[in-house]
Amino acid sequence: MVKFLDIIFNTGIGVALLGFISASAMFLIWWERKVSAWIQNRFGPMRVGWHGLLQPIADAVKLLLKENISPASADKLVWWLAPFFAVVPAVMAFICMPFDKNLIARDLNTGVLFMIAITSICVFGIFMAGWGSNNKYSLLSAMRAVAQIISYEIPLTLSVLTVLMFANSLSMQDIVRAQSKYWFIVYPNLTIAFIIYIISATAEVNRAPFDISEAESELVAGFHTEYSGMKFAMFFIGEYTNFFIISAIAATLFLGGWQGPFLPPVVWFLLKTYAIVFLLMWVRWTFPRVRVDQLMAFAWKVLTPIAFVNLLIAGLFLIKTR
Amino acid sequence: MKKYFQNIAIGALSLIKGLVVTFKNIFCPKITLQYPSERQSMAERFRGLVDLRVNKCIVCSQCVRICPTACLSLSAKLTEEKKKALESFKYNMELCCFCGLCEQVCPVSAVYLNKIYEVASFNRQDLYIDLLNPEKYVKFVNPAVK
Amino acid sequence: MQSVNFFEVIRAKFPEALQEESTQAIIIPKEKLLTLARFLKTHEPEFDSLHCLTAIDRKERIEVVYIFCSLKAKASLTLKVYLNINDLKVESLAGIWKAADWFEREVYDLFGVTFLNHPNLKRILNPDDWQGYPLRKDFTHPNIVKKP
Amino acid sequence: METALKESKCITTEEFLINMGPQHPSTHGVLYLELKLDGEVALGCTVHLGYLHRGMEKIAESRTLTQFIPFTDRLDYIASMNNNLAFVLAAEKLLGLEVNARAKYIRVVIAELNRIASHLLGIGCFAQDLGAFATPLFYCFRDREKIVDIFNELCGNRLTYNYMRIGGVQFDFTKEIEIKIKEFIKYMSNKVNDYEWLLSGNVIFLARTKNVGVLLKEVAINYGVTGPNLRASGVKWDLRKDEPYSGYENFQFDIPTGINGDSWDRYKVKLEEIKESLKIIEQAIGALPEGDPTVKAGRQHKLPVGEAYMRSENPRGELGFYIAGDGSFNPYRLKIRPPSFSNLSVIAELVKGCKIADVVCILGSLDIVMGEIDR
Repeated sequence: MVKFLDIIFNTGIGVALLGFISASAMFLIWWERKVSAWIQNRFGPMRVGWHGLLQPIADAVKLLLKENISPASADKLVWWLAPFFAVVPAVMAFICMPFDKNLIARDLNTGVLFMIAITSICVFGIFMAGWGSNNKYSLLSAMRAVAQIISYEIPLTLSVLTVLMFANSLSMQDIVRAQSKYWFIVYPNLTIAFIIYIISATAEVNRAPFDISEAESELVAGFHTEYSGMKFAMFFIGEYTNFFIISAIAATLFLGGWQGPFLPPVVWFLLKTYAIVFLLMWVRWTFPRVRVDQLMAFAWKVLTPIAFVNLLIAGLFLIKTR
Repeated sequence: MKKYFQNIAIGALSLIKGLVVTFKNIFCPKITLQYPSERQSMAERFRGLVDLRVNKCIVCSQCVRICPTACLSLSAKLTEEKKKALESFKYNMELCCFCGLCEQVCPVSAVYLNKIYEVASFNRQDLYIDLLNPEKYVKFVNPAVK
Repeated sequence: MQSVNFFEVIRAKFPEALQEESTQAIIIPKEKLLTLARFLKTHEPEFDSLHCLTAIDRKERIEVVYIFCSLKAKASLTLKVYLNINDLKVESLAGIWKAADWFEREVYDLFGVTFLNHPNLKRILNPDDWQGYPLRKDFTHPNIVKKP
Repeated sequence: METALKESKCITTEEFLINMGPQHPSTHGVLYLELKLDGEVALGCTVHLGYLHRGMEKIAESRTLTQFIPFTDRLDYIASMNNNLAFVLAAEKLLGLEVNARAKYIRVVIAELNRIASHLLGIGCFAQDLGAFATPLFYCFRDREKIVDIFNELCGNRLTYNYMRIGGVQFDFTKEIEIKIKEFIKYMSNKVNDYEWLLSGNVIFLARTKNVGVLLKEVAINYGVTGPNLRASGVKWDLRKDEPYSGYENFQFDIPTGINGDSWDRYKVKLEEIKESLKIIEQAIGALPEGDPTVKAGRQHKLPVGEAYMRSENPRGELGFYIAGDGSFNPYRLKIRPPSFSNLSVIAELVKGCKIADVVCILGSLDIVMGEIDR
């Protein structure tokens, strides 16, 4: 009997989480179009609903009604599976996201490790899409995406490692509680870790200056050229959910998660996440794209050494103070 | 070693300068128009569609001769007092390049270009216009235009 | 850009060069073109850029017009080669000025003048399977609409 | 180590062809580049033209000179005023016509305004090709909109103006237009350092464009490259200074040149030229002489027997018109020498050994327009 109740309770959490994820993805899509419009002196979507608030829903309905074309000589199974591999890991990463003191799906004691492991699975989705759609441009963009995401895993994990050394626990709630005195970003070498995290996180999610995989001007539309209708929407939602996750992790790890003076904790968490989301959007609409080899050189020759040195200094600093 | 960090510093500074420009532009006034409701007012010399003040025309067919893409064609008939009058004046809007030469060359300024610029239509017949009938451009004039 | 009266210098080297009175263009027979071109490229105000290359169909002959330009001496020179209508062959200058490569392909495409040992003489503006040479005066095509 | 080498012998990688086909977001019009790729590196490219070939030169042979002016708008449709100017100057040279001072000054002001509009679009599209998605492009279009509004006020159309006439211009400057131009000069001079901040110094922009597509001085001259691309390779050659036409000799401005002719220099020369053009407009608008520049459109000119070649400094290079007359109203032969035609012929040489991203960068920096290449 108890097990039955458990199942209902968990599916309830799951449905609530899915609701939140799709709502936040919709909101992020709308907000990205608004921010890019403000930056470029234009209004952005204004027609559907007040200031275009219903625009994402209109887009979703449009994509639903679109015909699902699959390229003739595509590798059917791989091509069909790719969108799921892009969305499912992104959604699963919400399991140990600390929205509030007790508002968390499952507070795993290896929370951070789980998150990083899950988010790196969506590389498979991209590569399957690239290989499955059997067209040269997608193959090229898939190869680029794989190389990029793998080489940016290392600086990402190193910067997260430095944070763990300070919080000496993997669970997300403990990290947030460890920042009760002051946020982690205040420590000098954690600010460097924050910068490295932000840069490699944008590269992880193929955004902003590192969006070489779906580079409009070179590879037309990259790996999701052959996708239309709901499959394309899946990639879209996957991309924005990933975007939300990396800013949420950054908020919890560096800006003290749901801690804040008088506002309710959930609001604080969302405020900090959306501040980082705004920063990444602002960066996206300002900088040109980095070339493939510069991107790799930047990861291996600049980010990784600095991340290692930062780790070393953090270790020495902790030995001295603790 | 020093050069290595110097490069990173210069690079970071230049990135921030770019961000400052975009941030400044967030608060600049928006310049786009919400098209169907707000419209751009065309200049007084704007060259829209060819139009004809029928009574002024003295059928000298200078405009037909000057037109670079030969989209005007007219035929005349003799009235009782041996005066030439227009029988038909065809205007093929599909070929017209809106250069305005017919307006400049007309001695009595009978042919002129009006201010209509929304000229899309679903079938080709709409583009072959007979300039003599008065309500030729009614379907192109958008009621929302003030 | 005064077209420097370069004619005497050329006449000294190439006696059979003539001068067209209306446009000061220098006319050179077909055989001497390559040697004159090298002479122009290397001689004192080197004409280091071939600015324009075109052709005119005078019904019984086709005139190929070369306009050279020397950036240092700010001088320009027009050269003409008369080609009889039934043997339209002339040396290609693509070896000396790379600009000539595409110009000559265009003249071949629109006039039918074949340039000998040109790197790849193919049609440049019209599709490869196009019949006839459009800019010839006697060119007719079913859907050419005569202007009334 | 040898064993690895031996095995690698039998794993042969062969190149594959990719069509940066006529339908591609960054080919600035209908250009078909067939790229031979080895992985990410381009080995060579063949250029296919002719998708926009409308047979302008054949059309010219059955039109009078005034009737052909609207067609010159459609050559380099981003700088139509400069095309009109080049054609009109060539016709006047053949007819031996003189133009009064006011018309010359008006032509200079309008040509320079159109140069700014064209360079703005060139820079905006170049930044767009490099991935700075739409932000610099929208800033450029916002500034270009001001110029297009002035032209709309002046001659009635926003893109294909048909404004210049043989022997003068169609309309005179009204008071409001002069005020608008003066306002524009003030507005534009502080907008230019926005672009300096946003693009020129940006480290990603530098990394993407420095020594990419280096065009040496000799190669540029040999291929007949003209305009900002030639000046970016260090050749100080500008028709407005070296072969002044239409009154350019009585204005003070200098010619920006680059150093090593890479994509960044081509971008920088265009940006500097916008500042120079602002200087010219300021001097020209200040000293606008009196007189009546307008010309009645109806006058048809009979072409004398003979030929004339005239070229003018277009934003993209030297646009030349070779007109041969035979005594009738229609030109016997009209050759258009477009600048982008030779500028594009360099691409096969610049593309060897660079990545796909660089191919797009080089094509964007050369700033070609297919309308005038295919005529």
